[in-house]
Amino acid sequence: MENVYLTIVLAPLLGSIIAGFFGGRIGRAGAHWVTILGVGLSCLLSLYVVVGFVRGTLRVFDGPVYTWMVSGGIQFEIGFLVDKLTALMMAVVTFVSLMVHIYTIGYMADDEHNWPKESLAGKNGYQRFFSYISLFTFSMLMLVMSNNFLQLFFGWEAVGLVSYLLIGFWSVRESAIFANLKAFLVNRVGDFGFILGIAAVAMYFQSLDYREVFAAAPQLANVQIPIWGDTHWSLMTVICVLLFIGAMGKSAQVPLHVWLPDSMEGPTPISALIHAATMVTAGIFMVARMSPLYELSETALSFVMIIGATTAFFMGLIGLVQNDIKRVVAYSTLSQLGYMITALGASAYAAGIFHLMTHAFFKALLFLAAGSVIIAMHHDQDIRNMGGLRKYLPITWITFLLGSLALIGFPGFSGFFSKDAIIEAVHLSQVSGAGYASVLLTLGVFITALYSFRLYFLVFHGRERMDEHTRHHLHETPAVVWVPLALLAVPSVVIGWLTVEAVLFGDWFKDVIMVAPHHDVLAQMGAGYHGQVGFVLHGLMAPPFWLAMGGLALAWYIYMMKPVIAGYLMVRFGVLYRILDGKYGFDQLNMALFAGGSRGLGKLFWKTGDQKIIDGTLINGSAHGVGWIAERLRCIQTGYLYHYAIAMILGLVVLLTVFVTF
Amino acid sequence: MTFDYAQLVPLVPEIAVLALASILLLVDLWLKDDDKGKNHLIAVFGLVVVIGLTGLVGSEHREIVLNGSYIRDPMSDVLKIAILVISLLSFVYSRDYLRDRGMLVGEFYVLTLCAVLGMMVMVSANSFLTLYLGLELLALSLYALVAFDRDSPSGAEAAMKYFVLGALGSGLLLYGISMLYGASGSLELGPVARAVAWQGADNQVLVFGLVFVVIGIGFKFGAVPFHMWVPDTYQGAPNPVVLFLGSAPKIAAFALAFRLLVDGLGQLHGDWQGMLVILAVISLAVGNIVAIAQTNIKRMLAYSTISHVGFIFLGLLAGTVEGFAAAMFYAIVYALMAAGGFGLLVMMSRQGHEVERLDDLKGLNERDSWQAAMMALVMFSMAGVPPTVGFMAKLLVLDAVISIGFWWLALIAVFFSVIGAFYYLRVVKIIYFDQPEIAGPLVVGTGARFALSFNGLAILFLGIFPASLLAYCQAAFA
Amino acid sequence: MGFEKFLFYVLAATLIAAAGMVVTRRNPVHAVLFLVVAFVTSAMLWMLLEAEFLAISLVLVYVGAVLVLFLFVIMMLDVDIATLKAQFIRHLPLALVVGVIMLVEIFLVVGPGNFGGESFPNPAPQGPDYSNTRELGLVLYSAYLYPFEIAAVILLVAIVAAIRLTLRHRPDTKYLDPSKQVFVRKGPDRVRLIRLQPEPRRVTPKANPASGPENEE
Amino acid sequence: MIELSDYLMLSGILFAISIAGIFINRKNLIVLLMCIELMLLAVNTNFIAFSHFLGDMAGQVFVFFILTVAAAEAAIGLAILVVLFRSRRTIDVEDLDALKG
Amino acid sequence: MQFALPVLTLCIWLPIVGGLAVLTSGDKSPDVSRWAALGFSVLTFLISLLLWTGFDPASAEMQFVEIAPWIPSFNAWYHLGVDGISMPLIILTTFITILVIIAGWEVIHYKPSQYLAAFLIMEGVMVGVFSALDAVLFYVFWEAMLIPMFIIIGVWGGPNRVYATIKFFLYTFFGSVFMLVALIYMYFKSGSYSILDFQQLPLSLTEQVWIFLAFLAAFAVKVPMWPVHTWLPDAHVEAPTGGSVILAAIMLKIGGYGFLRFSLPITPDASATLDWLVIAMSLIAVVYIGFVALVQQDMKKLIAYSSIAHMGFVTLGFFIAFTIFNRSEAEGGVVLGMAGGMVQMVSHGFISAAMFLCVGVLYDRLHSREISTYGGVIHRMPVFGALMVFFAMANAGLPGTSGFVGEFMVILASFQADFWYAFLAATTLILGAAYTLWMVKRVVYGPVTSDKVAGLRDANGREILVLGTLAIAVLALGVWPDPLVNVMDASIQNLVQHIGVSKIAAGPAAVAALP
Repeated sequence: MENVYLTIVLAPLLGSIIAGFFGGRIGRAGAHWVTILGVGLSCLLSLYVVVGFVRGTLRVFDGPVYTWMVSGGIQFEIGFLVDKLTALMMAVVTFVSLMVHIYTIGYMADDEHNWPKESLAGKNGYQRFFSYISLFTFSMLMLVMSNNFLQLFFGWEAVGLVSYLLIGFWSVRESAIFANLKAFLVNRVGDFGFILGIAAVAMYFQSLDYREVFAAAPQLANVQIPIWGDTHWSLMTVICVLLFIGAMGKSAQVPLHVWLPDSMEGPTPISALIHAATMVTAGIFMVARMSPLYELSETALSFVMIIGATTAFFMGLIGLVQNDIKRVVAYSTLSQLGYMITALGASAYAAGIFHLMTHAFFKALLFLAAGSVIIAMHHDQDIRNMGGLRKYLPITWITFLLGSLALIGFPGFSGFFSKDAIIEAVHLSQVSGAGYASVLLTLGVFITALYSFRLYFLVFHGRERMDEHTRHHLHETPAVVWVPLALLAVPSVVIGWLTVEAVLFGDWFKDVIMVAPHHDVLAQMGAGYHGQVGFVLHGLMAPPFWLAMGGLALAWYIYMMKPVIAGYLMVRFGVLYRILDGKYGFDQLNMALFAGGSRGLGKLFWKTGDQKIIDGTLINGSAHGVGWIAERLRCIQTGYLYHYAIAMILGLVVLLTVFVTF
Repeated sequence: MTFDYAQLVPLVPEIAVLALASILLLVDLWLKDDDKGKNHLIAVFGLVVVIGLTGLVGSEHREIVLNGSYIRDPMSDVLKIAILVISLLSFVYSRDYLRDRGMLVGEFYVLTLCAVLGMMVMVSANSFLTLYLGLELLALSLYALVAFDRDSPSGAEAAMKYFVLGALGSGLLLYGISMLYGASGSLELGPVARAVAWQGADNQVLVFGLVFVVIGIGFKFGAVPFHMWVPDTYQGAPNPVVLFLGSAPKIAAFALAFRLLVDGLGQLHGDWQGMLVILAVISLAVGNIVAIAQTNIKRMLAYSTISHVGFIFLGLLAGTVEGFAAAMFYAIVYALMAAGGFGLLVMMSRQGHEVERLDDLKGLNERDSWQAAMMALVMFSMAGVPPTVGFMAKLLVLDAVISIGFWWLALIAVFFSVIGAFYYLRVVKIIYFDQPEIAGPLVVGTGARFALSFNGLAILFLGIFPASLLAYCQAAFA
Repeated sequence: MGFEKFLFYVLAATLIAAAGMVVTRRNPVHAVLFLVVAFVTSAMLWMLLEAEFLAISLVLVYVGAVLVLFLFVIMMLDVDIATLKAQFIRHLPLALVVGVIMLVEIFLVVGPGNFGGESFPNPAPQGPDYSNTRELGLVLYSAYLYPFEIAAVILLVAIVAAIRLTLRHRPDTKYLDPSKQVFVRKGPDRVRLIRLQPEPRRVTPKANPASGPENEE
Repeated sequence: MIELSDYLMLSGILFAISIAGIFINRKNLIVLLMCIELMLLAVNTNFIAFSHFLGDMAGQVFVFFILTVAAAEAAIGLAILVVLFRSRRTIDVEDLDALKG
Repeated sequence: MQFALPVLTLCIWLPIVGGLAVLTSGDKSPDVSRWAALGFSVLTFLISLLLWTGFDPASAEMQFVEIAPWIPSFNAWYHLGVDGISMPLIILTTFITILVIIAGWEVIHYKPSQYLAAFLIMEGVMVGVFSALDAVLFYVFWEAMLIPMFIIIGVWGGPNRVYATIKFFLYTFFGSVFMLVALIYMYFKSGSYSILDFQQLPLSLTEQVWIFLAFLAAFAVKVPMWPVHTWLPDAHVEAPTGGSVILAAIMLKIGGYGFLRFSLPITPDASATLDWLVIAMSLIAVVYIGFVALVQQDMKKLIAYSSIAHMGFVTLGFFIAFTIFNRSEAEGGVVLGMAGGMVQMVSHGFISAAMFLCVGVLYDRLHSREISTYGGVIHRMPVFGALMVFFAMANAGLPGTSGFVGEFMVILASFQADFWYAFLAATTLILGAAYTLWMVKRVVYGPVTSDKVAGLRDANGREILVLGTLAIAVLALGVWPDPLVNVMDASIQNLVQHIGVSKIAAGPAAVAALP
């Protein structure tokens, strides 16, 4: 099987290399064909692996590919761990990626318009884009298939790199290259914690291999490590929190979430692929993968849960006031990522992963649909200029609606199963902070429905607010665009129904995800689980459903019935509005404190430390000092003969005095 | 009492030099103004012969002849050859300069050769008397040479200063010698050494005499505070004279110091070590620091000399075989470097224009990159940067100083040599990085070109393979 | 106190006084003359030490030649004496301090402690047939042959140097060279006819327009 | 009897006077030279005294050579002085300051 | 191990002889000089590859040893040899020199033969530094290196070159003379100048501390460590591209190499006593310099500061050893740290070289190093822009590039020493990315800002060849560092065992054992 796994990983890489280096040679068609073939192959094989696991014909694979290096008694290896969790991630990643590849053909077709004429970089932009997204697929697969922390970190950073390249894809746009730098740096803050976590693992486990680390973890559960003076912290807490800081960066959790909304400066396909479906969920995947470690630290779980719940609720709120179609979806993504993280905190790893999967489909769908709208609107993304698009873009409309329903957790749709499970799990959780999380998540359902359907109604219903010219050209997007929408709509609707039993309450994650018995909320839920229908029916009774419906209704009321209310509310709750519109001031704070602060500090160190003190005073100062002394000393040489003679005689007197008298 | 003529064999080089001087004195009378170049040929050829003769009479044994006035030992052989070679180089360097200024006359060569003879006498002196006479022979010739350009006011001023201070210096030296004579009862170094050993090192009279002797040595070397003549003389004297004055006499001064302090007063090591420490440290400090403030390159090199003297003293004061070898190596190497440095100045001076400002060297690399490279080698060597021989010399000296436990002295020395590196670098900077003030290639005679190449490459070669010269230096004290 | 000792003290006092005058006289001629006194007194002291030849040489060579040379140069150079008087007093204190320090240190060393009569008893006086000159001559030409030769070279250097430095053909002195006169040819060397263009009358340029015409008149 | 130390102290006084003379005379080169002559006189007296009391001829021989050299030195020195005076028209020490620093 | 061919001697003297040959050929036909220089450098590189192929990675002994009498009177020998620590650095040297010669191909018009000769001579001298096993020989090479670099910066440098080059020279000279005194001192202790003897020399703690400080003065300046780093930005800014490349890629490594070859093994107890000092200086270099780099307006200065920060990792990796020893008896972390430092050195050799070459490419076109001159370069120079972004990522320590490997190892190791060491070291993840990518953002990305930029032409074949080669090296080392780490491993383990044993405790016994 090793060859299959290698193929899965390397096929996209090969496609990427060909498209990237020989893009000019093979042309646009060549580029998209070669990458689609690569990803397609990878996708097929991934599905094959999933099927193999479902049928039980495949065993867990855990083996090295090659030795990266051996140093200090630690063997650093590159290798694969393919189990059911991995298989699921592989399938999701390659499938969404394939869809995005196809979709991109249409989306990027007239990309030349985005570049100035003299730009040579824009010439092969199309090919480059395909190369990047294939490279992303490779990186993401490396991440999920890794069997050790080193490769995990490699994939972790590699997806960050591609994300950086893609957010800044339209490198002529100041906002794009601002956003990509911001994204990279914020991610680096997370990675800062992540690498320290890895270092802690390396130190105490003397290995970076998952298997060895997980095996040794229980013995180290009670180890306390010195932090500062006599302060000792639990090793597991330190490791888990540090690793989670990495996840906070990658999965955009408060307060490291600030990069994700800005990342919408990238082309929509990558917003769908990277910033909704796959990359941002790497954090969730990582924590789930590390469940044997997290289970050993209540503190870490609690931390995870609180961060997740905070993100889920407060980021959703911001989504209410956004006017850019992609930003609304982006905040929705933030919020949903919060849900997943909260699930992890409640030890409902399976629920988190389950939501990850369903979210991947419907959020990709929403993004691609939004992209389709954007294409139709000639790259105008402001929902205040839309409205009534239903009749111009029927397929987009339908798929968008399906995606939205899935998102708000309409019973039966995929999102319903996953989100309900999370809320339920958190409700049951005994970890400290669970109460807080539970309340926020439940309220979050209302918010989710409100902003989703605000968006939906503003875009597809109501008055047509676009200008005449745009309206004139409105028509359904081409097949390469809508086919992926349709293909994604299917799992968005049904995947929950199909898999909920196996994933949440079955044995899919048995032996893959460790849950300590006293944390196992899903098992408690499983006790009350009686098939999908029962789950749906139970859902109809539960508050989340009614909250969602309430949100939907409120959206309908405000944006369809009484649009003036929106304006009134804006004025009435001006303070609240401004807080939300200002995104709680995170950006300002970051710019002032971190960006400005580090520049100020740099200037201080440079101008004062380096230039004034070290160079000015010590180096040049001593040089000048020597020069000054030299000028003084040379005055001894007066030119007068008698002074010279006197000098000699004084020398004589001194020597005589020193050596004869004493 | 019959005279054994075999005693004269070790003196052959000295006799040859004197004969050469006499021949030149005579030949010059019959030479027309246009033929004065023959003086040069005779002098150069003669010196080559003398070098050969010196090599011939040299051996590993020491001989003391002429009633203990004269000694020939391995050290004297090496030092004499070094002196002769350096003098030969300076003749070659100076030819065009002298010719252009009508100074290519017999007197120049006679005086120079007499100075060489004086140095050789010093090197081979075995009594206070011979040392003194050699010293005076050298000094008197040099006084005259400094004023050789009669029309140069600065030359006369320099000569006057040099003369007065020199007379004062030798007066002090003599006073010291008279006390030593009184305390030891002899003028010959061997008996003096025996008398000193017998009387012990704490004899006040001996130390009293020693102070004066050290001052005499310090003056000859140009150690602070007896250095005042050095910058003024270097600046005022004609370039070829500075070339000669600044190079070979340092070797002779080393011989003077060694004969007096070690051969004669070796037992007083404890005392003169302390004096030399003081002189060395202030020489290093003053030489290196004041050189930085100079704009006149001759003056700058004069201060550089002073700092190098500090290093030579460091080697001497160690009082070990390694130390003497190091100091001797240093003195020879310094003479070689100084010859190169001043040689270039002599070469570059054209009629009516003395090269003496630092700015005159601007853009030398543009004008003649080979000469520039040689000069850069000289400068790096003076700064003590490997792979030039200047480094090896410093290394040896530091070796010697640290071997007697004076590592703090070594630290002081290296500290000042870093400061010193600055002004040598400035010369390299001027040669390589600045634009020339005068465009056009440098016009240099073949002989001088050859001499500078020899000089520069010798500095490099000895830096990479110092073993042979070092072996000679060490054999001298074995 | 024998006569010898008396003589010594008188001579010493004279010597010191003369030396003091040498360094304090502003007029160099006076200084030289006091130096003569000092030298002659010294010569007498040397006689006391039975160094007759050197004593005589000192008078002959030094007083007779060197000091006369000094005088000669002083006269020749015609130095302005008045200006030399100025800064005498100012430097006296320092000179005294240094001189006294030197003196104290010298006395410490050469005083009776080290060179008293006990360690250095007076040698027996030489007999009447003793010739200092002969003794000196004997060693000079045997044991000190080598220094003697060097001294000869030193004198040679002095001669060469003095001639080189002071003898000079003044380039601005005009003199006739008869050998060249003989070779003068009749034609081109004696008279040369040069054809000159007649010079046109030059009109002085006008200083300014107003005064121009008047100047021209 | 006159002891060796008497002579030596006498010459010491001479030496000190000559040194003081160098301090005092800051004007005239010739006086400077004369001070040095005085110093040599002190040296010579030392040598002769030692020679006498040691009964060794070497000291006198040394003095003989010192006299010779001093004569030569004087000749050269005065020659330089003449050259200097010709080019500068002065032998004032304070005017000899073209070379300094 | 004796080897038939005197490989090291060839690697040292072939380029020097070649340099002299090029020098004497003069500037009449620059192309001849160029091809000759290229030929010599390639030949040297090929010969140096013999070191790699013939090397026995299992042995910590010196290999390819050559020994011949040099200055017998003080027991100095022409003694050469390599171990796993020096061998990769030698190959790095020979490799980078080729690139430098190609990079200056048609750029240098002023006295090209002197330029090329200077680099060839420097190559030989630098190989000499890495292979010398005799302290005098080492010192000769160490200082001789200054001369060509002094000339290179001074002659072919920028407007403020004189200040920069003299500063560079004096700084380095100042540091190294104290080392010289220390070396001589040890000569009198051990009776020989052999570095290997020095390493076995028993020394009291006081002696060790003084010697250590002397070494620190030399190596800290060379590395350079805060606060003696200020020569580097000036030197880099003024140096021609080739000079910057050699300076950053190799000369800085010599400082790091010195720590491994001299400071640690010769004065292990002093290193243990004063490790806090070096660690503090390293961490300041990482953090403080990181901030300073952030605000630079000049690309070369920025890269120069980033070099200082990266070299901080090297010294950190070396000197956390003793803290780890104190915390645990395990040597694993120590080995990891040292190997990390070494990998970081090699990697920085590639990356900094590439970064400076990138700036050189731009500078050759617009004659400006100011960041503000540029903007939107990628639109006119897509290939170059891609390479520059790649190297910037490597500079920021992206996994998969060589820049990551060393940082990763050092962070892992420093965590074993102290959490806060690792914490401060890891800030480079943020700072390194911030200053590098911010520069990339302003230079490479964005709209085309000026007509000058609009007139840029993409990198030509020569430039792509040079940068591409480096890119492959950076990538190869990042994807598979094992060959490099493996080669060094035995030597580093040997070193770690050596420094783990106090010289003071072994003192009396060792003295008795001495002949």
